[in-house]
Amino acid sequence: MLEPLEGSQAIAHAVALARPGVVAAYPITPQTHIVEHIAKLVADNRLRCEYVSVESEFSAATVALGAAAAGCRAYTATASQGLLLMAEVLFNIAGLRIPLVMTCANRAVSAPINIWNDHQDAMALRDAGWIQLYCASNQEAIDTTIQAFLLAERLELPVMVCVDGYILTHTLEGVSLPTQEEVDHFLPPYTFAHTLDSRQPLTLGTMVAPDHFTEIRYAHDQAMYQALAAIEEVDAAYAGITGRASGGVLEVDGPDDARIGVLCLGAVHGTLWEGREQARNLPPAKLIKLRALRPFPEAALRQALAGLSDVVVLERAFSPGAGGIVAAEVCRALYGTSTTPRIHSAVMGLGGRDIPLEAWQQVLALAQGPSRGATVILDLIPDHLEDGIA
Amino acid sequence: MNNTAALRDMSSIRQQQSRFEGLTPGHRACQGCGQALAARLVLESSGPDVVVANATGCLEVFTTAWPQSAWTIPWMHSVFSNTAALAAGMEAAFKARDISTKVLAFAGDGGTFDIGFQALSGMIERGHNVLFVCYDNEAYMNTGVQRSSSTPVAAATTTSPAGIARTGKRHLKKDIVAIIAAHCMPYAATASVAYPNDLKDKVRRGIQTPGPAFLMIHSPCPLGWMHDSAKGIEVARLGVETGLVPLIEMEYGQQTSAMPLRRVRPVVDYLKPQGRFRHLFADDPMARQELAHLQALADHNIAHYGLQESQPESGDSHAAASVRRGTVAVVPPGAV
Amino acid sequence: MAERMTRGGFAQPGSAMAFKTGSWRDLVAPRHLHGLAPCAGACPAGEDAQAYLAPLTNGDVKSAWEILVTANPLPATTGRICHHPCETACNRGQFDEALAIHAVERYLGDAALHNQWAYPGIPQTTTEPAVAVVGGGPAGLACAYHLRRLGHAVTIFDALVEPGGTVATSIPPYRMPKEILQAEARRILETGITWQGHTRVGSDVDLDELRREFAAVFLAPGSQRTKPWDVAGVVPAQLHDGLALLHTWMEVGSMPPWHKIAVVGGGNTSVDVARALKRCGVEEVHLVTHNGLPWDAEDPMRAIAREVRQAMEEGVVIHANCGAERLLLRGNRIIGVVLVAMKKMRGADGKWHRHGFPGTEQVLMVDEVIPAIGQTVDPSGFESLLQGLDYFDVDHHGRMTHHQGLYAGGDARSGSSGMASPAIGDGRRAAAAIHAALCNNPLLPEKQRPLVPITEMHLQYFETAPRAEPSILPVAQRQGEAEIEQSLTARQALDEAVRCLSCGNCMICDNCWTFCPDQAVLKLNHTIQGDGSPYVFDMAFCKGCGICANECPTAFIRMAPEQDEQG
Amino acid sequence: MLEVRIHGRGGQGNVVAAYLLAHAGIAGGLHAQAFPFFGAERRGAPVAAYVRLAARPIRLHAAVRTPHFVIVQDEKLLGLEETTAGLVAGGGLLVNSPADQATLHARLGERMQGRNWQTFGVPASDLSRQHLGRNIPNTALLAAWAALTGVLEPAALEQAMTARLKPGMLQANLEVVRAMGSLVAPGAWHDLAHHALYDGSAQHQETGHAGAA
Repeated sequence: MLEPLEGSQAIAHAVALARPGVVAAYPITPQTHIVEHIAKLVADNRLRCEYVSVESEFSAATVALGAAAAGCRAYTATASQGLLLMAEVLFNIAGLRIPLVMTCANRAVSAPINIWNDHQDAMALRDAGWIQLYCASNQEAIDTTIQAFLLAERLELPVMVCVDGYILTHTLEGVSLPTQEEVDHFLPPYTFAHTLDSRQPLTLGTMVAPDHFTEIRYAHDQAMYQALAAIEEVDAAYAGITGRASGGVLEVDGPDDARIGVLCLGAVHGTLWEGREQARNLPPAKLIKLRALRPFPEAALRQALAGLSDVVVLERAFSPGAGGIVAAEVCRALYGTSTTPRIHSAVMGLGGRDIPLEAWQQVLALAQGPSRGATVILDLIPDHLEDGIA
Repeated sequence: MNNTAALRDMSSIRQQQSRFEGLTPGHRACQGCGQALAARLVLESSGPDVVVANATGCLEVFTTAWPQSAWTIPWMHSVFSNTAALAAGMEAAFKARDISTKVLAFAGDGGTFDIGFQALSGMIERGHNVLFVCYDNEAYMNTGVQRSSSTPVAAATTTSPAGIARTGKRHLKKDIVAIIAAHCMPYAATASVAYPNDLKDKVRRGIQTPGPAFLMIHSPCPLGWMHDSAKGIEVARLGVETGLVPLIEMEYGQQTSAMPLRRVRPVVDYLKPQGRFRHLFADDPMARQELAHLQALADHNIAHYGLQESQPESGDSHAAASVRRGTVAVVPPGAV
Repeated sequence: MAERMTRGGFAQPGSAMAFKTGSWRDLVAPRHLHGLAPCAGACPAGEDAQAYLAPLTNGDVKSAWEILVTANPLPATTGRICHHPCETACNRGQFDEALAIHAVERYLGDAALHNQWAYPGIPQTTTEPAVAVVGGGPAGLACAYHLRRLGHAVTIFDALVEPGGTVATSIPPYRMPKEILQAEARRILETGITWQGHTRVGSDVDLDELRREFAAVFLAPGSQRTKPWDVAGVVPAQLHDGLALLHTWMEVGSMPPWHKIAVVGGGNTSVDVARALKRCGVEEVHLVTHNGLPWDAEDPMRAIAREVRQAMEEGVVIHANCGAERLLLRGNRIIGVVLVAMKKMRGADGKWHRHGFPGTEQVLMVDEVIPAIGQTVDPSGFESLLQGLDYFDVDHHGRMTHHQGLYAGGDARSGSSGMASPAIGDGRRAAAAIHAALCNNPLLPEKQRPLVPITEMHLQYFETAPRAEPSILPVAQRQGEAEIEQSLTARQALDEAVRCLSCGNCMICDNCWTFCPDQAVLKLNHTIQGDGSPYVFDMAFCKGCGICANECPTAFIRMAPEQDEQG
Repeated sequence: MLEVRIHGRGGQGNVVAAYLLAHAGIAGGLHAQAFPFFGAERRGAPVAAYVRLAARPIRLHAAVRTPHFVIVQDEKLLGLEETTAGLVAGGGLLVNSPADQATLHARLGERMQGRNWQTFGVPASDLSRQHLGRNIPNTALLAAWAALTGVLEPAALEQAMTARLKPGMLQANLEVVRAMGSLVAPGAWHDLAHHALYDGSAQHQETGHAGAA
């Protein structure tokens, strides 16, 4: 039987299965249940690690960084404001090429303050140099979390596992946890080539002048591109052990003759999938679940979208004054291909606004309608707008 | 000097030094840098089995111009404000791995009093076994001498300049040691580069303290304090002798020692050689008032910390930083 | 030169050593200055006190003595009788109290005698014919000793049987025990010197003969003839000369049966005579001197302060800044002397004169007035050289003007103060001059080292400590030949050595090594020959900040313009 | 896909009830999903929790807007419009109340108009007080719902309770469940529940187990 676990609890178990040496935690809604469950596992001696209850997200990221540099598998989790407070350290971790894993329980960013789900927080950090993987279900959250440790340590790159706040973190679903043996088989003990060791001293975090800075950034960029293949390999290796894959860098499903594609990230994928199931009178459409936002799988996307006439990119965040963020990146990926589809940029579900089953119809209508040329907020309620705002 | 010896292979002489060189020359600190000296003294005392977390600042910049590093111990810099947390993470990892290596955290006054304070408070509250060393040069020197909450009142910096309407910084130096000590802190102390033996003793004590320890080292900055590069030690010593820089130890919130002052000097002796206080010697009522203010602060310190209450123990050369004739490591033949 | 980028930008430990910050130095660099300590600058015998105090701080008494006798072979003697200008010059005197250098010197001298240490570094005789030394006092002994150190054969001619000269004949045993002097003199002679006692130049041997037979002749006959003395043209019929009285007392042990005596003079002899009189039971002994007291700032008397102090303790009444204006006579018999207050002042001619002040006269009723105002060279045998002068005219190295192969020193030379230590210095310098002449080497000037004034010292590194005081015999016990001042204890001597500020020289305090922010000061496990310190500057890294010089307690390190130098 | 909404006040075990129901569903071989109302409400405020049960995997991550059943833990909440909002026509309304159906309908007033809700009141609080010594009506209500719908075997509910309740509370709650079994008419909501569970396809109704989606 599947285990009925709340998303946060499932993630906590996945982290525990990875046997981290140090977990650093600072509470923020909706990440709290994750770190609470880990604390309880430690309290019950089901997880042996140093659990460091820090005084801020800034320190949470830093403690994880210090621990990873000092030879321990390290983990932390945050969301929203916490992620932004970490921002400086997150860039630093990536630049230092420190392998560690963090869960981002995605949430809107203030102001206005809002504790509910969207993807604005992680999107804001997309240039931090971290691998960003998005999960569509609690099962994927478990599997991706475990895979993230292997990816991070293999590539010497930090991995952010993005999980929709509340929608996944606070939702109980039946999930399958791998056994400890399976995880131990999949994930070797932690190693880091530049571990701080008084017997083999190294200097980490030097100041690099203009004559070499570009090359270090370039190397980082290259490592991220190499991660695309690694993400696929690790997912496949994990499937080899557990029988479950999470979709590599992206996953496509739908009829071969479909001319419409809908691309999304995170848990909304299930809603759209269900919507498609229930609206069989609508034209066939492919669903593209983008799992890796960073590195951005341009080649895989070109392949996945080949032959489509219209692609809707549905996002839970946008860049004010510029529109859909992922849509822009998809455009860039497809630019110059021979049969570039029309790209429709759509935004829904900001700040926890529910994306209902009926969203599918809206999305398809958008795909079938005229090009709008700009990002459309599909669930905007004009009545709620102040007078004078179009 | 004549140089028979200098012609010898310096690197082989260097390898035979009877002290641990955690910070090598070749660092790019200014001439007469007090912080470079202090850091070397700290590591000389700690020995090689340490790992250092270092805040952004002069010390970080002048020691690690990639691809070169002046550190011989494992050392890491992350960002400005997170040093204590970085050290905490290292310490947690060592604890998890059952490694006994001591973790040190290095930061300037900005990284301690101001931007790094929150992480430091958290690190102490959680009881991490880390010795946090604050190299206190009383301003943001790395960025060009801006005031910090450690800058003494009336000192001129680029963001607290003296002018017709201002006599330098308008606010008091934050009493960070008291704040740190209030964390039920096992060990918090102040030291000065002018008293290296005392400094090294305090490092040792800090390292031996199980749990968090804090050491603030008054470290002159010739550039920021505007004194001759040769005068750093002298100025630091005057700081102590005037009472403006009390050298104390606090354990669990209680003061457990104070370096007794052999003779108390007027604060002007300390202020005069420093350009940052030059405006206080103008013929101006405001300047006179601030001078008197600084003297009053020194007097207050002397009373508050009991700097004249205890007498130095005989032979207490640490407190006096006095010297006596030394010997070379190898005793010459024929010596009694 | 292209560096290969490292992942994450990590760096190897200590790799900054490739970056030579020595190029940052601006014009000046630290240097070991080897300044001259004021004590050494002031010592007429040429001793470098801080050099021998250094090993003593570590308890190395023998090394200390061996360094001491490179300049002065008679430390047990000079340690007792020297007026120690070193202590007057000592920088520590301006800090708390001057070091008791004379007491340490004596301690070392006594330790050597007690342990029967031989002089180090005396080579076999290499030259023939030998050098003749006329006079076996401090100058002659010192000259002979240094000649032996330089490898020369030496014969000393002296009118007396025993060596020691005036020190032996004129300094009372309570301050210069005879056996100490004799032991030190004997040790000098044992370096291979021929002693020809009882041989007076002029009567027993002819100077020309000596000049023929010896490669060089060093004349140190001392001053044996009493200076003429009168008071306002009046000379007592039966003049008792102070020095002669002293000789008599030292040989016979008694004085005429006087009750009240005035001794005139400001030197050590006058004080010795006064004290000898007191010991012989003279009820009132007055000492009249033109000078002030030895510790006065202006015009102090030449007698050693401690001797004056002890004389006063013993009851001698000192009349300082006084002169005998008139003798009160009843027939030929002196019944008193009129004293007048005097002061040394610059006259209209710009020269210093002593002026008596009318109206300040006082009458001292005494049985006798005894002059003790010094001696001059006895010219017999040296008439051709003196040509009417009462001293030998020599240069700094003792070379006699216009007389090749002749050298002179000690009390008999021009400008002598009549003290033993300058005589020892004379002997040492003359020996060097003789050596140079005999070897046909140019006489190199003595190495001039800059004097280190206290203003250049960094005194904050020193703590005050009381000066060692030797124990002094209580007045009641000062009888016979019992020595008044005792030797320092070993502990006292060591503590006193520790008080030495080591002016201008390295005391291995480690300050430079400790305080260099760039680790450009390295420490060897031995002191460097000719440098005296174990520290070397690694100029590849020295940024020239000057901290080492500023924190060098002894001003051994100075910042100086860089010269073309290796390293 | 069957959807349930549970109303209560913060602190009454609303989420526990939802999680228990989903857990029991999974234990019984169904697919399940449960989640609270994502809000910032504090203890005492009216809150809701949701459960989805299905015979096929549930991918949907949208809010429950048109539940087939509403369970009300505190009858005072009946007066609130949102308590019955979206309840499908002919849906089941289970109220923690000793009142009879007529009384409950009267309280709903105009809201009942044309909705044809099947309403039951059960004395869950009384049972809870009787067996647990305090008013935690959620298990009693779940037992009633399970008996009415026949979706959950008693063993599945027991398994869920064993897994999720504190050991000290388990026995008494199991007694509550047993006691409730005798107070309701078993299978009264059978058709409604099974129709929803199997997306209106009747062929699976008798199996009681999840089939392919």
